[in-house]
Amino acid sequence: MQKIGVFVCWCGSNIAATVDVKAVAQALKNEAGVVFSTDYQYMCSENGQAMIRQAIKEHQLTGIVVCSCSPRMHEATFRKTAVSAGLNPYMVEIANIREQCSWIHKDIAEGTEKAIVLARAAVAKLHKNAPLTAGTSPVTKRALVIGGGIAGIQTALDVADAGFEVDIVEKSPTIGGRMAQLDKTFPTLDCSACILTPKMVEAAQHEKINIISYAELESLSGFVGNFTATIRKKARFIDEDKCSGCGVCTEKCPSRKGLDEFNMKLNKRGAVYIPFAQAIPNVAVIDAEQCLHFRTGKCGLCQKNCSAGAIDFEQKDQLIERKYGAIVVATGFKPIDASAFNEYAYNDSPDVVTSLEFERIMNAAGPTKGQLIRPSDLKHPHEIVVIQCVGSRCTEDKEKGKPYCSKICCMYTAKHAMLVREKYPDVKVHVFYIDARTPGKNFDEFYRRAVEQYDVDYIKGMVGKVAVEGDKLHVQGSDLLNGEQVHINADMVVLATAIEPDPTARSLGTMLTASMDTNDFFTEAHPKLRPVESPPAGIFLSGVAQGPKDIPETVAQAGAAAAKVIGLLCKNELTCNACVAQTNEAICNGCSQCEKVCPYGAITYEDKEIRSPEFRGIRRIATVNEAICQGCGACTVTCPSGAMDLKGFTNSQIMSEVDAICR
Amino acid sequence: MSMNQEWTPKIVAFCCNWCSYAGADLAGSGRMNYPANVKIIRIPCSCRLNPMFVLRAFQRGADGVILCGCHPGDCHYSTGNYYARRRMTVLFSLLDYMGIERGRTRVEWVSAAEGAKFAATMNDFVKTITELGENKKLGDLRCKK
Amino acid sequence: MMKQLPLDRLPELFRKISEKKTVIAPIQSAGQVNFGVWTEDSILRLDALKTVKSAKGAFFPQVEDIVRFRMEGKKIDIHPADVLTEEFVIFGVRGCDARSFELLDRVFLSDPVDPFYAARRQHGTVVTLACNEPEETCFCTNFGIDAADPAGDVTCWIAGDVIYFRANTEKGIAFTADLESAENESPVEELKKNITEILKKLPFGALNLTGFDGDHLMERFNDPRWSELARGCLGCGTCTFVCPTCQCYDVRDFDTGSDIQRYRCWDSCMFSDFTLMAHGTNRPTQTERFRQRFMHKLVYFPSNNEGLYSCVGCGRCLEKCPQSIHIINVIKALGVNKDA
Amino acid sequence: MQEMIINRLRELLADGEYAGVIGWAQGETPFDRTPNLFNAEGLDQLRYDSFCGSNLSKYLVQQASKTEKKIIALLKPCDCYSFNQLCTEHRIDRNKVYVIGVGCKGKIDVEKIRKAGIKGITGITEDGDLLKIETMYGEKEISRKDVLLEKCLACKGKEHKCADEVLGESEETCSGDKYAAVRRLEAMTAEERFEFWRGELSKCIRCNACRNVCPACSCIKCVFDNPNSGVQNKAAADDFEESLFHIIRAYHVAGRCTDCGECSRVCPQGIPLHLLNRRIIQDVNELYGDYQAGESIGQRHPLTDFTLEDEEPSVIDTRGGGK
Repeated sequence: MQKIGVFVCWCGSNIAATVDVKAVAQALKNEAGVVFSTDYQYMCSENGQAMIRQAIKEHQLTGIVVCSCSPRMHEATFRKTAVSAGLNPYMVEIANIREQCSWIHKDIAEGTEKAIVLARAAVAKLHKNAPLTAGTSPVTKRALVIGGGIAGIQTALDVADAGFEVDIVEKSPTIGGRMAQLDKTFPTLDCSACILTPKMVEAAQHEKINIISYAELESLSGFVGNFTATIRKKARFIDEDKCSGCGVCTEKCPSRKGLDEFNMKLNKRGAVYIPFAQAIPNVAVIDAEQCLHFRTGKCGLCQKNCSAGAIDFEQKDQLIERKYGAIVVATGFKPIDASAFNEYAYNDSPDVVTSLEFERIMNAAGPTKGQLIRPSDLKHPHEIVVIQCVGSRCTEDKEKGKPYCSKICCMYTAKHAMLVREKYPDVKVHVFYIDARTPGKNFDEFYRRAVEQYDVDYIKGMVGKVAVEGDKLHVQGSDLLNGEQVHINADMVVLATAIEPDPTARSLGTMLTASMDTNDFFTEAHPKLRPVESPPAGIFLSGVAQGPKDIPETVAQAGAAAAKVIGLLCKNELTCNACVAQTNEAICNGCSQCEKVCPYGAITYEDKEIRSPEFRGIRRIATVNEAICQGCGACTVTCPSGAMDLKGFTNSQIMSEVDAICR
Repeated sequence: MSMNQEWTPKIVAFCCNWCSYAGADLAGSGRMNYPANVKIIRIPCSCRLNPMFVLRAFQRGADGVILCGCHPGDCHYSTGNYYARRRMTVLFSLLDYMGIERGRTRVEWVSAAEGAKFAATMNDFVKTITELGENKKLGDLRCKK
Repeated sequence: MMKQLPLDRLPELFRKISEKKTVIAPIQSAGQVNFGVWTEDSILRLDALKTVKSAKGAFFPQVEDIVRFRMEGKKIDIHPADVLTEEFVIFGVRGCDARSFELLDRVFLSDPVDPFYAARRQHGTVVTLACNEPEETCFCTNFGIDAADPAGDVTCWIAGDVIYFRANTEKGIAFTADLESAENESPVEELKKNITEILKKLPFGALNLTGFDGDHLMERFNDPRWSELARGCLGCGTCTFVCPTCQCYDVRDFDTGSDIQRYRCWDSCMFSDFTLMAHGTNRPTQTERFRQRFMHKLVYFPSNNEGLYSCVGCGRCLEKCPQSIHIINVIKALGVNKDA
Repeated sequence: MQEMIINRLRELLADGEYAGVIGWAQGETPFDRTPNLFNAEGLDQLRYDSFCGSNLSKYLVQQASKTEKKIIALLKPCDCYSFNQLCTEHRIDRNKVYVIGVGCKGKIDVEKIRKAGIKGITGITEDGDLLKIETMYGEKEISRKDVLLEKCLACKGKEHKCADEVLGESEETCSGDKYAAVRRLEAMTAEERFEFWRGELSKCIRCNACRNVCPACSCIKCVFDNPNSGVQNKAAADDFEESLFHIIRAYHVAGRCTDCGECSRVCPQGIPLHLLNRRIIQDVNELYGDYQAGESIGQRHPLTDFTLEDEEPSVIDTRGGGK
């Protein structure tokens, strides 16, 4: 019979408020096998853990049950405590009497009774626990960063600086991501390219960083420390090694109808193009849909004029398979499709632009070479209206808008207003806003300068309609502070649209088995305590892929993700999950049903000598590779005879929990 | 729990460790109430639920058994919930075929971010089971004393 | 002196008896005829020669609680199950099943007496019924059982549409007390003669059982043909669970959550875990288990019970064995009349 | 047909390449057939006629592994599916068995003859579709079609799915829709279905014949015999335990049951156990696409497979069957 110690935590008042912890400790005293039962304000605290160590030694406990918060919080803590007292870490069970009991039941009697049942279930399970030791698996000392924006670049640099190889996989022809499209950055109004391109160059020249551009992750298998990724490098039809980036081909290309994605499709580009001047790799790419050679088989001017002979129409997609120890998701974001907001006449007038389009118009390398002119008649606007929260904080219509606040629009709108007012004092700028959310360092001061120093007209209220009237845009909105309707005949309207994750995020999440929330942002392992890790071990999050954030936060998170990756890659081997499947060779039928359901291919078969009362001789037996098995348990259910069981969650453990709960 | 006491439904919820158990925790930290008759058993994945556990729960006096797992496509083990989905469909079909009330068993996909959905599901399930009444068809009389 | 009763007033008789005693009779439910408690809407099937499960269930049920333990902290209190106290009548028992009660008595009533079985035997009145139409699988004639005049507290005959009773014991007399006496017993005599005629036509009516006794134990045990006979055997327990004379049982504990229920249940020597003790070396192959079953019926039991065979020739195992392997194969293969 | 088989077997067994043949032997009564292993000398004992209803494929799991030499097996078309399923599960080594597909025109169920009121059967002779039955109570006759085995009414066709060689003609004896009984049950209300199964399963005497004969139920140690499984029990001490045994058995063979009908054939209490498995087969076919277990060796059965678009388990609440 086991000697079990039960420790009921008050968790300050979180548990003690709605569960009579003394009664729970008392009730557990006369449970079979329980030799010690006590309660304490903070079991997870230092002296709480000391109490456990003391009890283990004093009563020679063979197992402990801690009735406290969720095992997802402190199971590891209490396991370490057990180890420090010489007890096997898997002889510890947690009864979740906070999140799943005290916090959700008001009535003390009800809460106490449930806590007792949950505690009994944990004791019942502990009776069937057996000490387990975890195996180890090797670590591939290379990281994979998916996405080449500032988040991906920063993470790659930090990891590479620690001496580990990093591959950056970027979907578009060049790294740089969303930040490369920006003109200035808040709150310091640094030129975005000036602070980004050095990092891009550093990444390109770093001997530990390998940039795989114009490529996407095709498939992924394996587990932390032992991922095998297959990357599809799309055909550029240009040989990267030969192309010097001279750009001759881009000038010679007759097909001019391609829309320049980099400039948010405000202008056209050739079929062969280099996205922007500081592109890394500074190599052209051919857009097969626009290229006349692909459409009609003729032309080929670029090939004729390319002195380096880099054009290669026969180039095919390339599948690269490499092993990685850790994976960082840095897939960034894109603004939502503003065409859904026709009340702002986005589809009716080219002068209604999104903030990112406006950013390109303001940018010296943009379609208007930095001149603030209206896309419709290229005239200089005198009155601009900016509308905040277009599609953000929009709860009633899920398809059109996003329920969350996109966080960065208040700041970049203040930036736009300041830049316009500072460069063109004659232009009047009105900003319709709900709340000006500028909480960062020097953020509010920046916003105050826009209001006071550049007297940008901030109107607290929403815009009802924007109507095209002649060459003016009749903006009709409300001013809640003065309680009146506002009509402005503006020359341009800028929509500060919401941002959403990159469209490839959802499929990538499925491939990585990383959980995602309903808005397709990657869900972090824990909102407060593990913001840069994804639940599956070895997958880390960097940048807006995890949620809306600005550049300073992105870079901070990129560094944090890098630190986690370095923490993982610096280990020579990883301790595996101890709760893995195990075969009872005496009764295994060798029928290979389990192998078919194993997602990791951890089960193989071999002929073994079996000595059991039922059978003596050679038989086909399933064996589990403990390094690959992740302990999901799918095999234990397809095994009809129960020969395959899962250590830590065995059939008898779960059944005794069911018995205790239903008693 | 002797017979004369007024019957209260006894529900066993099997929650997968990565999504629905985290969803339950989120419902907890969000203080979203659901009845205390629901007791949660943590299993590594919804594919760990063996139909024998469901039958064991009913034998021992449970009135309703619900399996919560990650949304198909989100499973931490990539394919676990796909298998669980087929297994539970076959099991529920068998129980329905033998005349067991349909509402007694249920599968619900709850992600780690859906605390509200978890609480709502549990409230709804307890309501369904309360309407169905005590489990008389699939219980072991000896466990009722 | 015989008593008689028109067959169609039998339900009336049952209703009267049911006021004081439970009536168990062969009734049909879900397409099969088994002994069950008679109620108003039961379908009485006295015409069915054999029930699937034998009548022994009335005295030695398949599952029976023995004792219940309840743990209060460190104290254990024990509640032995109470023995049967109500009276009951088991009606329509055939001659072969009636004989099986005698065989079971030798096991359960010998020292130490089994209280549960003893109580049931004491409170049970056995009303046997002659077999009007014995079937080809019957071979009770080999064991000195007269299907035309079966033993029991009361013996009945159904001749035409009248049922005749003859009380053989006090219980029998009590049972037939207020029945009208039968003046003309000739239909019974005539029925007995017919039955005896039919019994002569039984294909396995006259087997030669010499060689099956204690003295030839080792010859039978070491006979090489056991593995040949047992090859087709599935090791299921059908033959043992339909057999009226199988008396082996296993004792099991069931944890109900609040207490421990110890019960006994029929066990089958054909099962792979029969008599599996701690060291795990019970009979390893189906040949040994198969041999144990028939050696017990035809050799071990007779050698301990003055030559009384533990088989009553009811033929249930002949009908119900999925692969048609049964005691007749063994008797013919290993007995003296190998050529018969 | 029997002589043809015996002669062919004599040829095959002549050169000693095969350890023996698994077939049916004459039991005590003229219509009893007992599975047995024959060598060349014992071939005259071998019988093959309308009474050889049992499915021999499960014997090969033990017999085929015992000898070095190959073994010959006589398999009817419906037995072949079980053979393939056992080969898929590596319980039989396919190249250690030489399969002779024997022709089958439907097998006779003696229990049905008895149920038709014919008692004291001492001999049965076939004359076309008519069976002449000698009994202790005179000559009786009955039409062959009315007393076929339950499994023959759901015959899966006359093609042998795994035969190395076929001897004799086969005929499909399927009579209409084999899921008719399942649909009748589904049309009942939940209460009626519960009463139906309580009535049937309460007859169960836990003799394990259905488990021990079932080719899909071939575990080395069954959960019901294993003290550590948590469901070990030897007798149904309570209504629940009666259902527990059959629900778990039906679930364990789900996706692997070839609907060979042996469980219903051997049940001493005549419980229509095949209706449980047939319901699951019908569900699997409707929800996941037609699947016949044992169609070929190496299949992936539906419960070890999935598609992204599978129905949710709640589909059961809305599909057929009374509320």
